[in-house]
Amino acid sequence: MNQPPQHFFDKPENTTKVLWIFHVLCVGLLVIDVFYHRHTMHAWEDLWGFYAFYGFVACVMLVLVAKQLRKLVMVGERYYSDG
Amino acid sequence: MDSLPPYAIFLIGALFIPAIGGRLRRVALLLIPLLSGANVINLEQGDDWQLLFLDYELIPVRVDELSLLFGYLFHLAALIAVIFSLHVRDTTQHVAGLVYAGSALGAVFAGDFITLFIFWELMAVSSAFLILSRRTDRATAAGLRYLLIQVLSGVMLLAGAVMRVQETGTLAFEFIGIGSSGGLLIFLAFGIKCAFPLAHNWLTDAYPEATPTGAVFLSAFTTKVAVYALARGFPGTEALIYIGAVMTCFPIFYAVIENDLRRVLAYSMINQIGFMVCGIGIGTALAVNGAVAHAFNDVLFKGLLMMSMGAVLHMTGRINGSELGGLYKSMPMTAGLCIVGAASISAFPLFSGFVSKSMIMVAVLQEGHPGVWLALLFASAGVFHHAGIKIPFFAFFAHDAGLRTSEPPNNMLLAMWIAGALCVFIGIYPWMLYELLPFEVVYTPYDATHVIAQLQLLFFSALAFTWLKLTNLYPPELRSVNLDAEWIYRKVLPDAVRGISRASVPLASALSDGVRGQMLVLGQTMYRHFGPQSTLVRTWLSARMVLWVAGLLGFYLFFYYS
Amino acid sequence: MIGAHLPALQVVVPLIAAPVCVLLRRPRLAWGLATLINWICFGVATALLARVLTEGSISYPLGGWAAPWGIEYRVDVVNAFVLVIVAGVSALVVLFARASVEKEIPAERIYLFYTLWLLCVTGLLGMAVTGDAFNLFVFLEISSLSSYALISLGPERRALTAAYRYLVMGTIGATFILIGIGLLYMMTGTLNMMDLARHLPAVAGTRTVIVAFGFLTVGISLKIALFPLHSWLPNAYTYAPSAVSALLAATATKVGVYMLLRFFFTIVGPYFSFEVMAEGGLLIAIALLATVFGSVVAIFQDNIKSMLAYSSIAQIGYMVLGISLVSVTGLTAGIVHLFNHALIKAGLFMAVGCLAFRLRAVTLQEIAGIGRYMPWTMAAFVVGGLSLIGVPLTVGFISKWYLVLGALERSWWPVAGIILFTSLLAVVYIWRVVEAAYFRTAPNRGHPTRFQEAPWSMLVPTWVVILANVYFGISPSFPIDIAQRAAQALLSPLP
Amino acid sequence: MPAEILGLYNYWIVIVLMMAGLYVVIASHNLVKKIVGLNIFQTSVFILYISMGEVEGGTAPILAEGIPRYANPLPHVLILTAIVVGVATTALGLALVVRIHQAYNSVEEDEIEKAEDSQP
Repeated sequence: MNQPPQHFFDKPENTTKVLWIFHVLCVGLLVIDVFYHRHTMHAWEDLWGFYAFYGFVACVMLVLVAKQLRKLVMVGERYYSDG
Repeated sequence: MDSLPPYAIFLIGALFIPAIGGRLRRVALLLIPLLSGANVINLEQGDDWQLLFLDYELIPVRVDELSLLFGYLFHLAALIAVIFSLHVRDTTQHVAGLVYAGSALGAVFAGDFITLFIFWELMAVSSAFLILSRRTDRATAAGLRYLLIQVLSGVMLLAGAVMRVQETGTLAFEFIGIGSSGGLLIFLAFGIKCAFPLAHNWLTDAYPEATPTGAVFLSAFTTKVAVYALARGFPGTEALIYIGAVMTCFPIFYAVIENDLRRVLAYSMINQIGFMVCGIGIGTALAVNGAVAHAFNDVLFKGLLMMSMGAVLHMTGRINGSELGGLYKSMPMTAGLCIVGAASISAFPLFSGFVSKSMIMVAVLQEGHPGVWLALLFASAGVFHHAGIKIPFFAFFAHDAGLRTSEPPNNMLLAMWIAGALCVFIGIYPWMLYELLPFEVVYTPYDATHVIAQLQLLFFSALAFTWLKLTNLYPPELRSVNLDAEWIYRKVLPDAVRGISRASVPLASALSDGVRGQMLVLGQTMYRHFGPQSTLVRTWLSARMVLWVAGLLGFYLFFYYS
Repeated sequence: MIGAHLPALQVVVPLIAAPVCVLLRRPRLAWGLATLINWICFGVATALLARVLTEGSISYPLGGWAAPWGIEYRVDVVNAFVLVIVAGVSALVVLFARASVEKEIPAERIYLFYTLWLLCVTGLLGMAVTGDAFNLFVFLEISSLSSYALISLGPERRALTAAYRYLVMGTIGATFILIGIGLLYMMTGTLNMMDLARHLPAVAGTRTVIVAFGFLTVGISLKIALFPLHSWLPNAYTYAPSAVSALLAATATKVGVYMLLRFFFTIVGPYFSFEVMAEGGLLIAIALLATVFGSVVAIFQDNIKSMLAYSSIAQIGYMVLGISLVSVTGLTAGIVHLFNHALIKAGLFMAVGCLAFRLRAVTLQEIAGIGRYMPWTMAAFVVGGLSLIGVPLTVGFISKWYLVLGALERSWWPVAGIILFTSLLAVVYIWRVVEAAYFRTAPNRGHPTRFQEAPWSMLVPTWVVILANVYFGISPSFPIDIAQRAAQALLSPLP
Repeated sequence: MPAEILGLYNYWIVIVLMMAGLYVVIASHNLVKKIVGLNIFQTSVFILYISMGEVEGGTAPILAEGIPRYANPLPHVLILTAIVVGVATTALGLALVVRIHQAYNSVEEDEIEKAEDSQP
């Protein structure tokens, strides 16, 4: 048997399983927010799912802006050394 | 006083390391931080040293809560870094590492500006050796740029100190404030070391070029000394709040598109320092405690991440995200420890980052800076994104790059284990750290409010990453250079100099043709202008010398008569 | 008995020893005599300094002829300090010279070398000790003539042209000084410095005195290689024998600066020099140009000796800068830098001499990777380099500290800024050497014996000087006290 | 006015000699001629000193009956020393030129310069 040893993420179904668990947790965290009243210091914190949405939007923004940034700042690897 | 100055054992030890070799050297390397640690534990607050130098009272050693905390921290960091680099067979690196750690200790225990300056510069030089020791052309160039900027910071510190002597008549390093010009200069000097925006590029430029083990030392000391110095000299300076906020936000954009994973860490380091700077700017007891505690934790988790990437670089010789992937198969333990570091830096509950960063966040809101708070929150999400997910994902998971290697040497693993264990320990039981903080802590990190909020933030950040990745919107890892503020001094300035000299050649030769045109070699670069063959420098014929004498005599006589 | 004649002995001993040295002829004997005499001179100088510090100025009428008519040797804090610097450096460098000279100079000329050495030291000490303006010129020529000859003994043929150019420039400079002295004599009828100082105020505004002042300024600027009259210096220092570079770099320009102090402060007086003639502004501008120019050019030198030579031009700028601040702090900075720079440059040139002992040339290419073969030499160079940069715990820092303080006292921020900026430049050029010695891989090393450490007889004196750099950097009170007293003496009106 | 200018004729001689000497040093590439120029330059200073010793109506400074005024002897004495220095300088300079000629086979400064440039 010359087959290389199988690793966890070599099986696509494992990846799918992990993603499922992850999504369930996400939903769970959103649902908790309805039932649990937190001590807040700022009015925005009281909005339902504020942290969740802020985190999600922030990251999407981050990536999309960074992609635009690449157009602005990305140059070849030898940019300075060729200077 | 029966204990030695805190830095003594490191510096003396560094002197002897070159003389011993083999196994004995490894023992000695381990003993130095341990012995020194025992020495520092014996120090008590108020055990200050004083001496007179040029009419000024100097305090080479000042022991109080703040300096002790950093003293303990640096010993811990030095021990971990020394263990991590035990396998290295390069005397220069060992000596440089020890001197570097010793001078960082000297700096945080310094009670006056002269002592601070000495260690400030010693740090600069010794740390530069850790970069140069990589012995590649890139590293040499980066190391020189690094050294120059660090020394510049030292010179500004000294200039500021002299101005303060003029203003206040004392050299003592106490609260400074940016009210006076001397204070402002010192502020900027600290700012350079602290990687303030636009002065941050030395960090992202040089750290990724250091040796795998050198980067671990580097990540622990320089910037943390700067944070200490700011906490000592400028707590409550409002400008710091906004500087800190900018520092947390802008590097994460670069981190997302950067390919060199150690450079990603360098950007995330600026982001973490931003939190500390912000806390110092707020200046309340809670905020300063948070900043200092976060510095403590950052040394550990950033060290851990640096070590895991160092291990990858050591084992595979590669560090670009585009060339890595799938390493969890052959380096599972490293991968696991890297995830611990990632969880800590992302401030997952039960990991160390959580117990300190939340202090800063709360303090920011308490003092009524909601805008800054939103920025920090954004940065928290972002840091999870690039340091918490990107680093482990592209190095150890992602698509398999086909690299097959093994776990790093045992000493590397041990160092990572220690750092990882500390990250988890502090995350679970933060009270020990809280005890050491300069102000009394009345803060409970673990209540449901904080935990749930943080988990929501992090999980949905991760969700964003997952979806972007699945829809292929996520920017791929590309081999490239991303322009940053360094562009000004690495490209614009040299180009300008070249341009000016090109433009000035016709003018200069027109002026000189009458005299001895053929002898004048006017160049296009600085070298031509000031090098051995340039007009002003090349061997002068005696005729020209005498002409100058006569000219100067005439000038003087004219000057005196008029 | 001997105690009373110390000022004369300071000059007479080496002067008489010089012809004796010619008679000895054997290289080792000549060296032995030169060493003995140099150490005696050092002893005499320290004794003089000790006496001056306790008893005040000493006046010694040479040959018993009373002051304004006869030649007076006058020792006060300022020149006693210079005497100690010159004699001390010379005594240490002569120890270093033995091996170095045997390597660089043909055996049959060595006794002449030491003869010249003694004459050069005679001249330098004489310039410092004398209280007579014309006598000063004579000693100036003695030291200059012998140093031209010493430089021409260098191993490369360029030493000859360097010496020739130095001769032309040096002679013009000395002649200018002679003209200045003559014009002053014309107006006052005296050559004694103290007497001159008393008589000059009455005729201060006359055209003759102004012209004299101009000639003196240019002449002295030439002798101390103040930018832009520096051009003789780089080649002279670069191509001279190693020991001579160390001696001249550490002493000759220092005595030149002393001459400047004497003429501007004691004889003409600070009021006339700096208020009436507005010398200060001009000198500061020139000094700053010198520091920037010297430092920038030093960065681009591949030959380490010429790098150090250009750095000397910058350092002379610092001294003149301190002096032209015309305040106690500024003068203290200038005077203490005389002492400190003597230590720095002597140490560095000696370290380079050690390198030259083993290598074909002291260029950056040649020293690549030499840190491994000559660890002690390179360590000495690094410490000396740190001192040159002005790192705390070394003497260089003390100088810079007072200089910056002096500039800030006058609220001249840009001046302080330039001082710090040029220190940064010093980091760069010292670093280039360090980088080459430690981080570049050695080229193909032909003969393994050539790449050993320099002999002990050279290393020990080098390290003595280097450690002095550190010692006086950590406890600087001795030179600082003297420099402060000297500064006050120079600024206070005549008794 | 002319009297004022002519009355100072000794200084004019000094200035002319000095400028002539410096000019030779500057203008000539020949190392020997430069030494000669240097000599002329120094000579001007000798004359400056000697002429300043002159006292109107004074004679040579030798004690003799009935002579009330002497020239100032001190500058003469001084300049004797300076002449010796000048001779020494000339000798040393010429000796150097001999050695330079041996080493470079030329006494023209521009040729020597070229030789130095071509051989690093």
